[in-house]
This record gives sequence, C-alpha cells and structure tokens, in this order.
Amino acid sequence: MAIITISRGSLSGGRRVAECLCDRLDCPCLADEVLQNAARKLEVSEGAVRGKFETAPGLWSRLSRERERYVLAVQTALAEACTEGDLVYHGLAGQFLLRGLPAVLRVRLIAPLEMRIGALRAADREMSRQAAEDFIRNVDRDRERRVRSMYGLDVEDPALYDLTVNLRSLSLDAACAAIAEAAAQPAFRIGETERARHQAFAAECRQRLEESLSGD
Amino acid sequence: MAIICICRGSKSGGRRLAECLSARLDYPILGREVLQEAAAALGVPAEMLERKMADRPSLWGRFSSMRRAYVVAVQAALAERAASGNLVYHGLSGGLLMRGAPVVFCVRLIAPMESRVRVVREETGMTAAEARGYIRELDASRSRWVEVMYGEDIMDPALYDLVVNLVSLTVEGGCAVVTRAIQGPEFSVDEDVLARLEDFRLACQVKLALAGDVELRALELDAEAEGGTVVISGEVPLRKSGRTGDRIVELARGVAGVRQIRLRVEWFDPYP
Amino acid sequence: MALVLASLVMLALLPAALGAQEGTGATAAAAAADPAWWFWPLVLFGMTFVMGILAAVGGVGGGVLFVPIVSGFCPFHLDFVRCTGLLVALCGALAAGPGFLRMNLASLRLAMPVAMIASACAIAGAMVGLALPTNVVQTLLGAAILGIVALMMRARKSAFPVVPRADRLSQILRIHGVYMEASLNQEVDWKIHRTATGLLLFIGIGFMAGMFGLGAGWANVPVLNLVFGAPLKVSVATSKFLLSITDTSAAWVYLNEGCVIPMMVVPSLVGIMLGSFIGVRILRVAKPSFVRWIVIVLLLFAGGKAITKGLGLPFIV
Amino acid sequence: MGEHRTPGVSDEQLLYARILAVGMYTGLLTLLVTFGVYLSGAVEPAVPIEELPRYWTMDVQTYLEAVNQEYLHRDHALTGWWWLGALDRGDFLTWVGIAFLSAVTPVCFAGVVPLMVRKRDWIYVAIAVTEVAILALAASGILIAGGH
Repeated sequence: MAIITISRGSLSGGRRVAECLCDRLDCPCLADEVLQNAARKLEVSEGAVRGKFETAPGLWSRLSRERERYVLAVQTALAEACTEGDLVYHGLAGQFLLRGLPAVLRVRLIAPLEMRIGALRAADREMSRQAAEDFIRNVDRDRERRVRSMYGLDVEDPALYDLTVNLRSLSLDAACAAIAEAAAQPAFRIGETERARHQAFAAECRQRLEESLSGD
Repeated sequence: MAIICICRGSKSGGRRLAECLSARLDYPILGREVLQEAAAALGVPAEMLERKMADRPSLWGRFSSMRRAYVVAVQAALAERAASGNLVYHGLSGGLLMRGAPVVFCVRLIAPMESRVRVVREETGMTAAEARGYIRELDASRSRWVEVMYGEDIMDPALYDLVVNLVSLTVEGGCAVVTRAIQGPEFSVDEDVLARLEDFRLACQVKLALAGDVELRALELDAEAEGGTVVISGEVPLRKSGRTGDRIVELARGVAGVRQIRLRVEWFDPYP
Repeated sequence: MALVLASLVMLALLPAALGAQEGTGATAAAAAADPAWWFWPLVLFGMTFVMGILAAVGGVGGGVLFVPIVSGFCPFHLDFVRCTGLLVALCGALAAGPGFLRMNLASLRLAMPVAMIASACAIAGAMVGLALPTNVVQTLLGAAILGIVALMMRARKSAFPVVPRADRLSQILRIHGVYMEASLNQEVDWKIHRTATGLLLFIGIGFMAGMFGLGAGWANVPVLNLVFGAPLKVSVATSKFLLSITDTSAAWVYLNEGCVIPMMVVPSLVGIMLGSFIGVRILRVAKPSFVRWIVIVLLLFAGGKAITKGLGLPFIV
Repeated sequence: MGEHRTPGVSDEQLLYARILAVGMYTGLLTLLVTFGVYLSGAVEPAVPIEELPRYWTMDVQTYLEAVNQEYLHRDHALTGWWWLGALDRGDFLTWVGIAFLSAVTPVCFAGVVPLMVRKRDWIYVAIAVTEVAILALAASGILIAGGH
C-alpha cells in the first residue's frame, strides 16, 4: 500500500483510473480537496490557486514570490494528507510536490490523441473534431510549458515516474489492476520510518509556508 | 496470453525481466536467437546481421535496401515465433517489429544511469567514466537506429504500453505489474486473434520473400494479409517487359499459406 | 556492390557540381577564362547521366529535369536547351514505346485522340515559346516547375479507378481495353469516362510541353488516371507513348527554327540513356522514395533558379 | 518477338509497335554514326568545334545569322529544311539522325492507316490522317515563328 500520484494529460481517463484504484485499495481519493485546503490556508478562492497552476507563468509572477507561495500552500496541503496514510492523488503536479518522499508511487497515464479527442467529443457533442484536437493540443502545450518553467523538467519524461501506463491497448480496469500491483510492492509500503519521514516533510512544509506568509 | 515485447536500454535488466515473466507465465522466451533464425532465412552469417541491426546506420545505410531486408527477416522470424499467441521477446525493437499484430504488449524498462554503470563495471571492470561512455554510445546508436528505420523516437512513451522505471521498483516488481496488466480480456487469445497472428506471420513471410529478390528488394514493398489474402503495396517501376508485376505475384504465391494475392501498387515510369 | 554504385553516382555528380560552379564563374567573369570547347558538352554528359539515374529510380521524366537544370546552371541559351530537352524526352518515349504497346499496356486507341489534340497544341506552344522573349519564357518555366513540384507532392493515384459507365464520346471512339493483371490472375477490362473534360485538359498540357520543351508525364498520368479513369498501369504506359507523339510535333518546330546543336543533343541523349540503364540497376539497391525527395529538392532549386534568372534577380548559385 | 502475343492487343497496335521499334533503332544508330563522323573530323563541320562555345550562348536567331555570315554565306539564314543543302558539313550531317528520329511517329501513323481502313474504323482513320497532317505541317517548316 502506498501513496499514489497520478499525472495525466487532460481527458486521458485519469479520474476513472484513480477512482478505480481507490475502490480497489479502499483509500481516499484526492484532487480538488487539496486545492481547497490550500486556498483556505491562503485565504483565497480555489479558482485563484488553480489558476496559478494551470496557466504558464507570466513575466511578473516569475519574478514575484506569489506563485511560489501558492505552490508551497498546495504542497503543504498534500503533505498533510499524506501523513494520514494511503491515498491516491490525481490532482496537479503530484510527482513534483512529493519529490524525494519515500513510498510514493508516481504514475503517468497517457492515451493516444484519437482516444482523447473521442472522450472530449463524447462529453461535448457540439464540438468539432478539429476544435477538440486544437483544445487538447493547447492544454498539453500549456502544461508542458508550465512544468518546464516551474521545474525545468519535461512532463512527458518517463524517468520522472515509476510507471508510465498507456491506455491505447490497456483497458482502464487492467491499468488499475497493474498500478495496484505496483503499489503492493515492498518498495512502497508505508512503515514506521516512512511515516516519520512523511510527518517530518509535512512539518517542514508547514513551517516554510508560515515563514512565507509572515514574510510580507 | 500475450506477446510481450521488452524494449530496454542495455544493462537495464531486460533479460532478468524476461526470464521472470517467462517463468511466471510459462511463456517461451526469445532473445537474440531471433537474429540467428533471421540470418538463416536470408542465408547470411549471423554475426553480420547482428552487426547491421546494432550499428548506427551510415549515410549509405539510410537508403540501402539491404538493411531493410535484414529488418524484414528479423520481423519474419519473430512473427513465426509469435504465431502461437504467447511469447516473451527481449530483443531489438520488438514493439516496432510487431506493429500491427494483435495482443502485443510493449514494455519499456528504464533504469537510473548509476545502476547501469554499476552493472557494466561489475561485468567488465571498466572505470566509471568508461562505463558511462559505453552506455551512452549504445543508447545513441539504438535510438538512431529506431529513428532511421521507423522515424520514431525510442524514448517516446507513446510507443509503449507500459514504461517501468527501476528507480524504486525492482525487476520482480515490474514482472508482477506486467503479469497483472495482461490478465484483462484485451489480451486473451481466441480463434480470431490466432487468425490475425497467422495473417501477420503470412504477411511477414511474403515481405521476406519479396525482400530476398534482387529485382524487388529496393522497392520496399509492403504486405498485409487477411484470411490468407495478401495485399501488396508499394511503388513499382513499369518496365517495358511488364514482368515486374508477374515476378511479385510469382514470389508471393510461392509462400506457403497464401491463398490469394492483390497488387495495390503505384506504378511509375522508370524511363527518361 | 553498394559502395561501387555510390561512388559511381558521386563521380557522375562531380562534373555537374563543378560545372554549375564554373558556369556562373564563367558567365560572370570575363570570356577570357572560357574553358575548352569540350568542357560543357562533358558537363552536360555528366549531368544527364545523373538525371537518367534519377529519372529511372524516381520515376520522373528526364525532360522535366533537363530543361530547368541545364538552362539554369549551364551557359547554353534556353532555345537550344528546350529543343535538346524535347529530343531527350522524345527518345526516351520512343525507346519505351514498342514494349508498352506490345504488352498492351499503352493503348493506341486511347492515345490517338488525345495525341491529336496535344500535338496540335504542342506546335502552338512551341511557336509561342520561340516568339516570346527569353526571360519571359524562363520565368514562366520556373513557375511551371514549381507548379509541377506541388502536383508531384500531393499526387494521389488510383490503381483501379472506378468507372461506373463509359461515356458517350468514349463509346463512339470505342476507347476501352484489356490487359493481363498477374495479381488477379485475370484480364482486367477497363473503360473511361469524362472524355471531353480530359481532352480539353490536354490542350493545356500539349501547349506547355511544346512551350517549355518538358516531357509531360507529370500531367499526362494524373489526367489519364484520375479524369479519364484509366487504370494506373495503363495511364503510365499510355502517357509515355503519348509523349513520343506530342514531342515529335514540337520537336519539328524547333528543328525548323534551327535550334539544334548536335554537340548538345548527342551527349545529352547518350548521357541520359546510359544513366537510366544504370538507374534501372540501382533500383535494386536504393529506395525510390529517397530519390523522389532528391528530385523534388532539385526541381525546387531549379525552379527558383529559372524564376530568378528570368527576372534578373540574384540567386544562391 | 511475335512468339508470344499479349491478349487483347489489336493488329494496328502491334504494327505500330513494330514500325516504331525498327525506326527508333535505325534513328539512334544513324545519330550515333553521324555524330561519330562529326567528332572524328572526317567531314569538315560548318562551325569549327573549338568555336562552338561562342555560339551556344546566343539566341537562335542571332546564332543562325552569325553562322550564315561567318561560315555558310547563303542568301538566307538556315531555317526550315535548308539544312539538307548543308549535308556536306559534319555538324549538319548529324541532323539526319535527329530528323530521322522525329520522323518515326508520322511514319508509324501512316503505316497503320491501311489496317484501319480495312477494318472500316473510319473515325480512327480520320484521326490518324489528321495526326499525320499535323505532324507533316509541323515538319514542313511552313510554321515559322516570328522574330524575338
């Protein structure tokens, strides 16, 4: 059992795989809740926090420390959630926020463009094929740029993840089963030492956030 | 049941993963031996074929037709072994060679540089820097190979069904994950899948027969089969003698299992 | 084997490359630096040899390559180059004709009405081409070449086009045929439609062939295949045969105008024939798709050169 | 050649192919032989070979004028069939081969007309005759373009 972070392109079926995993492993399934918690800490709206993550940083915010603080808030909220034990996080940037932490299974879900276009058009029947394709490409490009500017890394690089799962021929159920199997490996078991590390990490994040908040 | 193709950087533990999967699933295992089978089919020495499949292609190699003949031969040998529907293959570019076949599961294994360097040093006694250079060289020529032959980036995760990073997971862990992943109905082998695998095998055999012919070798003819009917496509010069088409059909007919042949080729005029 | 052929190609390319360089040098510099009389015919031989190889492997008529490249990079006047180009295309077509006709791949019945229109227009084209100022023809040639490249790049072909019903005109002319298709192990019957449209298109094709001295396979094949709906095999062979008729009529106009310099014609002819002889053998070792790209790049280059030369603008070489 | 006949090929097409093959080979041979004679210098050319580079850069009108003035000294520049009168010169001798190759097609068409007449294929007889007429018109030299 483990802490599982799922990173995905939009409409790659990540939410459904995450839900399947939570059912199977009987653990909490987090995404937006972490953002809400972070927003509460910062006393801003959830949309404002999400906005900081979902747009590529402008010149101003690159210079200011505002974005850093938002990231720190989300990191703290997530780290606190981790101290509770097993969980599946399929929100933003999990693999980066929990970098260096033990017993974290970092998963990336990818799906062929065609499949994602199909999913988008199934959700919005008005949308033309071309519009759907453009939308997905735009979102991907934004995310890629953002990750590059914030972390200096390529979001697609499989070296950032323990598992990269392609849904082109694997069904959601099979993907879910495979990920659960990986999570069951001894490397991801949360024992006493791991729990202590998680708690220390959460405490450290909290402290840095407080420093940052009082710094103004 | 599935055809599991393992693609890995050298010294990343691909062989151990293959052996683990083969033992756990009781599938036959195939590695470099496929090159020997391919070499035998072409009638060339195995070492030469091995070299051609591993070397970084030269400028001439890019448009030499012989290299393609080697690839087709390896593909045919692999397809032959895959026809039963279960196999663990841990040789060169399995996923790309088996592209278009059903129930193929491609795994890419990646490992941190440090652990690969350690393996090389243990095996050869090189210094750390030498080992690092050796691994870089091997990776570069493999990735170049895939780029030239298939126009794909070997690192692109979209080429694989699963990428396993051995930074936290062990080879045994990866083995368990793969075993679980192929339990679903999408990898079950039924009559229909067997028929498609047989078609794939047949198409590869036809391609091999065409690639072995001096006149046709360079034309890069492609073949697809369905229910024993083979469709051959490509660009073919329209010779005055009009014999090229006959030759293609004659060679394809000679392959056991071919029921019918359709030429869907683009003729072009080779005269000035 | 592969290496030998590669070096052979390189050797043949060498004089062409040298020639291209010295050509501009010679025209730009004073006439005092003129090379010996045999220099340019030899360069021509080398260039056409390579063109013959490219034509054979890439399936692009030698005429299409010859005129823009030679007129762009050699000192010969466009009048002589066009005539030589026509004769090169003509000889290639004459040489392939008997085989295609005997195999019943080229259809005389299909070719004759088309040829009548195309050859009449080729005469007109040749006359207009000779009457127009050279720089205008050169610019138009460049534009035509770029157009041909566009056509080649988006060419879509149909092995066995569906012709639901032969049209009236083709029925009156009884244009239909049969040939042996090995893959089907049966005889393929074919008929055509949209005859009038196709014939109209050949007015333009014939005119351009005559005007620029290009072979017209690049236009013949798509019209025969996609408009008439003749099978690709028949289209390719009939197109070649058609060239022998269209180019004959245009060639006579150039001949009567005195545009023939044997020292250009014969080295080109021999070069291209030897080249295609080697090319057919190279087809055994090199991929056509690769050569197709070389040809497209060459044509783009030559087309750009022709336009800039016609307009008197600077160009890379 | 005739041992194997492709199905569906018409008599006139076969005849055309036969005339074409003979004409083409003869034409090519003539061209090569006459060119060999020209190169060997056995027959004095009108324009000395060494002087050629001066001429091939000119447009055709200027070239013909220059050649006429400097070497041939005729009343008119050499256009149309007048080259026949200069066959004693090596370079113009080569024109024979070129003209031969250009004459193969009309001969082929003329050759198949009788077969078509026998078949009463009047439309194609008309087309073939027109084609011969078009080619003859082109060859006649009546159509000569205006000056540049």
